[in-house]
Amino acid sequence: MHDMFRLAEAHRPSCTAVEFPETYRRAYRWMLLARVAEEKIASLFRGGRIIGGVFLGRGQEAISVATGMALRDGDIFAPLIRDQAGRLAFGESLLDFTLTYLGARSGPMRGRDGNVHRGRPKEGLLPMISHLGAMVSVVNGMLMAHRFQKKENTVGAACLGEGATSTGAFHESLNQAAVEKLPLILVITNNQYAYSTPNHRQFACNDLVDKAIGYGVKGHSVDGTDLSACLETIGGAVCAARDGEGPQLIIASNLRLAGHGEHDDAHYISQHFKELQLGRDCLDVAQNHMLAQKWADASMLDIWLRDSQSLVEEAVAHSLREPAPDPAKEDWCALASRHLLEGNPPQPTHLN
Amino acid sequence: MHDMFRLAEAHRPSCTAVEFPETYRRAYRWMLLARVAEEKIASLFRGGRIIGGVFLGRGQEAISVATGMALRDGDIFAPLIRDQAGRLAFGESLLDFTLTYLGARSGPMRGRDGNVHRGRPKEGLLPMISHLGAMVSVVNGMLMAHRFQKKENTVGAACLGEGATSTGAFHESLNQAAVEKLPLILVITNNQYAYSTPNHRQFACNDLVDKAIGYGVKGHSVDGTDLSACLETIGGAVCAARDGEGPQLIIASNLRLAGHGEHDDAHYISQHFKELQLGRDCLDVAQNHMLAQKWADASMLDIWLRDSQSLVEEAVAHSLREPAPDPAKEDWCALASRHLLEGNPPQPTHLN
Amino acid sequence: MITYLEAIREAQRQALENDPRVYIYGQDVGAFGGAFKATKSLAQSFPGRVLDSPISEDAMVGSAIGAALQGMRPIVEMQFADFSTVGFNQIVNQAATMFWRTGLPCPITVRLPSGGTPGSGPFHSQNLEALYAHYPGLILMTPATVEDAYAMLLEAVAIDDPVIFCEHKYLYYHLKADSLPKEALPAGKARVARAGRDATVVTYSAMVHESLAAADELATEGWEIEVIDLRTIKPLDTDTVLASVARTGRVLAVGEAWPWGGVTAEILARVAAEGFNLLDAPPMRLNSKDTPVPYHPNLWGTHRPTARSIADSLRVLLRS
Amino acid sequence: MITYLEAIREAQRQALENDPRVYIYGQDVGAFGGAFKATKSLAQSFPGRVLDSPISEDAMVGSAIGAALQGMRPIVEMQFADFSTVGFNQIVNQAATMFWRTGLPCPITVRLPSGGTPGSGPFHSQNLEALYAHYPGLILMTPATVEDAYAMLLEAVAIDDPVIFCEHKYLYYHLKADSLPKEALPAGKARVARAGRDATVVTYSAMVHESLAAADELATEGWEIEVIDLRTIKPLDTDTVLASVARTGRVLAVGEAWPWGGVTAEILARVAAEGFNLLDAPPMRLNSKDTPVPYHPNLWGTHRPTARSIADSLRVLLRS
Ligand SMILES: Cc1ncc(C[n+]2csc(CCOP(=O)(O)OP(=O)(O)O)c2C)c(N)n1
Ligand SMILES: Cc1ncc(C[n+]2csc(CCOP(=O)(O)OP(=O)(O)O)c2C)c(N)n1
Ligand SMILES: [Mg+2]
Ligand SMILES: [Mg+2]
Repeated sequence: MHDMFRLAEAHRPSCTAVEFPETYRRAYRWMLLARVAEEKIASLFRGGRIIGGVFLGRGQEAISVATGMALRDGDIFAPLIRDQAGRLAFGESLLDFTLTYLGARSGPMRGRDGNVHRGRPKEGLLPMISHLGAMVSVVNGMLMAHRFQKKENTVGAACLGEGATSTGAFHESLNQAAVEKLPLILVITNNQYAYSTPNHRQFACNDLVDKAIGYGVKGHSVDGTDLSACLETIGGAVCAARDGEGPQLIIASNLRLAGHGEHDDAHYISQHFKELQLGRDCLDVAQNHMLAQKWADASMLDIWLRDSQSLVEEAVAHSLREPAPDPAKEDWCALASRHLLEGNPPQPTHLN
Repeated sequence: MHDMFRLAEAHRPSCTAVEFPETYRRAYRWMLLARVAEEKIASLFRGGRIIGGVFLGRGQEAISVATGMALRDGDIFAPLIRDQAGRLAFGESLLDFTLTYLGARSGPMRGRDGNVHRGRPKEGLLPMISHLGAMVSVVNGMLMAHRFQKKENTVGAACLGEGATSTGAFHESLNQAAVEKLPLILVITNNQYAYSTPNHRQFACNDLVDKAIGYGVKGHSVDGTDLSACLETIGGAVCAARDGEGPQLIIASNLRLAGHGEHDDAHYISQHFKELQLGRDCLDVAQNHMLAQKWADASMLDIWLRDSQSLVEEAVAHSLREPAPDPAKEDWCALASRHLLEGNPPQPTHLN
Repeated sequence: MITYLEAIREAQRQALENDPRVYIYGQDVGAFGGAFKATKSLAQSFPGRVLDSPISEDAMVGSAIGAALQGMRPIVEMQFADFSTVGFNQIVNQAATMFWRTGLPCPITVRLPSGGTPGSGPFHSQNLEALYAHYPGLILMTPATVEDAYAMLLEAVAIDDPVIFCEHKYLYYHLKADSLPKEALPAGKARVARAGRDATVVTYSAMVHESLAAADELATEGWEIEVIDLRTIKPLDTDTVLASVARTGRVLAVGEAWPWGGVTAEILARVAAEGFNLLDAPPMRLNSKDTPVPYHPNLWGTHRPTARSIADSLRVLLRS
Repeated sequence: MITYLEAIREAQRQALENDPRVYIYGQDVGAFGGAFKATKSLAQSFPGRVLDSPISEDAMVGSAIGAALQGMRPIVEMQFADFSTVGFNQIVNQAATMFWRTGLPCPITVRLPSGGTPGSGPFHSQNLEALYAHYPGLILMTPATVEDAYAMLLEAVAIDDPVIFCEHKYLYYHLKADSLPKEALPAGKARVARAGRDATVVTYSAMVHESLAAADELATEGWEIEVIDLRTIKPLDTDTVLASVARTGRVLAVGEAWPWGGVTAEILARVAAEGFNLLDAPPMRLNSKDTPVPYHPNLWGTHRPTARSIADSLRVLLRS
């Protein structure tokens, strides 16, 4: 689809060292594309062109992209609301994003679901339901299926915010993964707030990574604003999981650099955090790092930005031309077994 | 009611050192009474006199009694299925036990609920629902109410098995208690099995007490077969909670010396465990300890046993004479607001 | 002018003011004032009594139950009704059974921001009243007006039983009234929202307004449609429904929830069983389609009943 | 002779044998064979395919959904139907919406040991079929016979949609058949369990047997009662119900679940709406009482419908 952004499988990080600066550059470009794409959607939202909520990953691109990039074909990815960068890196088409946000019939959710609730489960990309924590055990089950099917060396990653660690679903599923020793990578992005709720109203442990030992899983902490650290930490955790070392719990610290959704002005975010290292914009950090390392120069950054912008403009323009769903043509059937729709004649059952 | 077993409030352990041997003897006698009472019910069950399940605390009396004894008037207790000893120590009448198991109309549950599902919430004793983990947040709420009501220095204890730590309810409620810094004492009795399920299919951490740090609560481990240790550990934890140190998680290790229920022969329990220290019968351990310490002699033990037996026989005899519920006289109304029962005339609402 | 949402806020303010036993607990309800601002400024006005909870619906409800047993009157806000499924067990097995099992009342109010709005999709649009109404021991309120949103929420807090308060998100801003009421019909009492003689629509919550619009439309065709607003769906005011059917001889039950079971089935079952001889034509029902609630407004507008589809159903009913 | 419980076990054995995609997951289902022994010896016969789960109903169902998406056919055993309330969200929001949202089928079977038995009390006796049937995207099976327990469970595993399989605990040991069937009616098709001409009882699961006993009793009084066993309550075979009502003119819907909503409401609503002119008398329904299920057998025997209370209702129906 987006050829310039389509990376050959072989270039994805394997279970060896992360190949800087190539990987880093690739990661940066996904992050940039995600940022540009989301800003475009945000501006469409402000213009009244988006129906429903808009949820951005601004400030979370580094941890997200690191997760998406560490995965490969056959792996499972269950992104959450702030994982635009990871989705792109995992292989989700930019069009899936724009078509879904714009409610097109031709998007993967066909207008039935919207915004961040999209995925292609056949391709390993799970479409989140809203109930926080609920996707993790689904990833577990996919990994259990791989085990039954002798599909080896696959892993599954699920992303959550720190607020979602308070759900029963988080707990049951992480424990389940630990008992089954599944290659689950559970990435918790601790962005200091769950909607408006600060961490001291959400949990009381000193550090969320302290939860790992209580589940018997490996815990990792990482600065979520530092792309290098994210690539290395997630890369390492994915390798460990792939090598049979069981579930990996990653806690990335950062700050949400946006409202909970675009309707929210995030006035409640404390200035204090903005001044800390975790308040940095990971995109700036990555850009400065590349410039300092001479992995890119200003003109290159500019080209990448413009490439991203034109990709996004193109995807949006295409999506805006796509027809909306037509209720008259809609197949109002929630069952895969059409013969069980009431009104259809039932078939006799033969047992063997 | 059972005067010889009614202990003056002042004799309950306070937030100072446990007063051996008096406390120990008292504890032993509750344990013994619980054991005798449960054995009686089990024999009635074998004789077909009990309808529904029978669940024994055999082997768990020490940790249970320590919990019940550490609490005092105004505190909250949410026992689970193996807490007969703790219930008695907390002040539940033996008759509540026998009347409920025998389904009498005059029992606290009036035949509406049975066996271990009894309580007197007005007196701080919560009647468990079956869903494991569900009582803990109810205790939290009662403690929150105390805080609102400026009822100071009360605590609440909830008991669970290790299997129940896998529930979402366990997790949400312990986290809630930690966030609210509630004086919750959560006693987990790790008896190695949840019904037939061994620990390695239930969790993967090395030691359940390692969970404490991940919630930011204090963790304690104790040999559940050793009454002294149980009294000291629970006593200490309760004091800490009462002193404002927040939730206390206690992990007691032992073995269930009975089937999951009396219908279960527990054939799956590994011989290995029976030979370990945790496989000891806490009642034997306590008895030997008292004899060794000369806190009691054989004749004293014998008198206590016979006292227990006669109390139990009396309670059972009384309960057997009590009438069963009469469906014709039953008040089939699930609402406290009778005026909202359909058929009753609604009252106008005045708002102020 | 006061909106439906403001009425809910005012009722909570009243409740907090009048009754020291009341407190509010839910995600972001504190300083932030709630996802929909239903508790805006209450934390500031009532320090320590409007508490942010962790994202733990099970523990939220469980703790409210415990507090209620100790004499408090908690109001729990679910961020969306849809998320109450993860607090479901505490509501239906702990709160709903408490009084019957122990004789001790369990006066909690659980607020469920319910129902569809354009673009909300499968997990922010659900109408779950039928789930809860199925269980013994719960009161189900489904206010359709600003006045009822206010009066019934105050009543919910006063009631000794657990009340599931289904407030409709579509009405939050759309519905306005001049002032708040001083008196109101009690729970268990339905309201004739519009008098008529040709057919009765029995409905509740947002569908009251779609039904009234349908009645307006049919009025232009010469039909007089009576619209009953149930207000509470448990207890359900069969008498008012039957009295209306006695007048009109025809009944259409309309609900925004899914078609299998639910309020419309209960209404038809009661009318058929208790008012069979009042009927001049087969009773009808209209619900949403039997799929998840779609995200796209085009689909959503067809998925749920609307003034137009209600009017169409009424035309069939009137001809039958 | 084979019992209803054994039929469930045999169906699972068959499914495991015929289809490598099948596995079983639940508390104590492995070496122990399940709380009711419904999976006895299966772990031994199919190593690695019958797995003990932690006490985590949400994760149990969630993982089954994931496995199904990857091509497996999991069977999840809830230890009691009552505990499915804590796995509720995954069933109704994840499994039930999957196909409609993504086009990918989600073939899981969730076995719910359901219904009352003496002494089981409020939390081990529940009938939750109406909850699940309310949601789009689920199939609800409620087998009443040994043959159906077997055939429908096999069909459940074969069906591409999530199936909630409500097996009745009271029938586990009480019900016996000579052998297992080779063919069966499909899901969505009701069965005339007893032919009659004076009135129709529409029912399902354990209440089929109470209704048959009531029909026997009424036969001694000269009445011929037709009994319809719905078999699946979603999809619900309205045609067979209406055909019966066309013959008898009278209908009583009987369910063991609570009275508000549920299967009996749905039946009456459909009969009234679609078969109004077939009725010679107001349709009736009979459910349990609107309280939690009581522990004591004296109370339980009055709480749920029985042959006697069904016969009493039928006498009223026949006189009306
Ligand atoms: C079970 C459940 N309860 C409530 C919500 C509503 N909700 C959506 S996002 C959110 C905050 C999530 O915070 P966090 O997990 O920290 O993620 P972040 O938004 O910070 O990335 C809440 C409460 C939900 N989706 N699911
Ligand atoms: C949510 C839930 N799921 C399943 C059950 C069924 N159940 C009752 S007791 C039990 C085992 C409990 O084991 P554990 O917590 O270790 O306590 P123990 O019996 O060993 O004291 C199970 C699975 C339940 N009561 N609640
Ligand atoms: Mg967050
Ligand atoms: Mg145990």
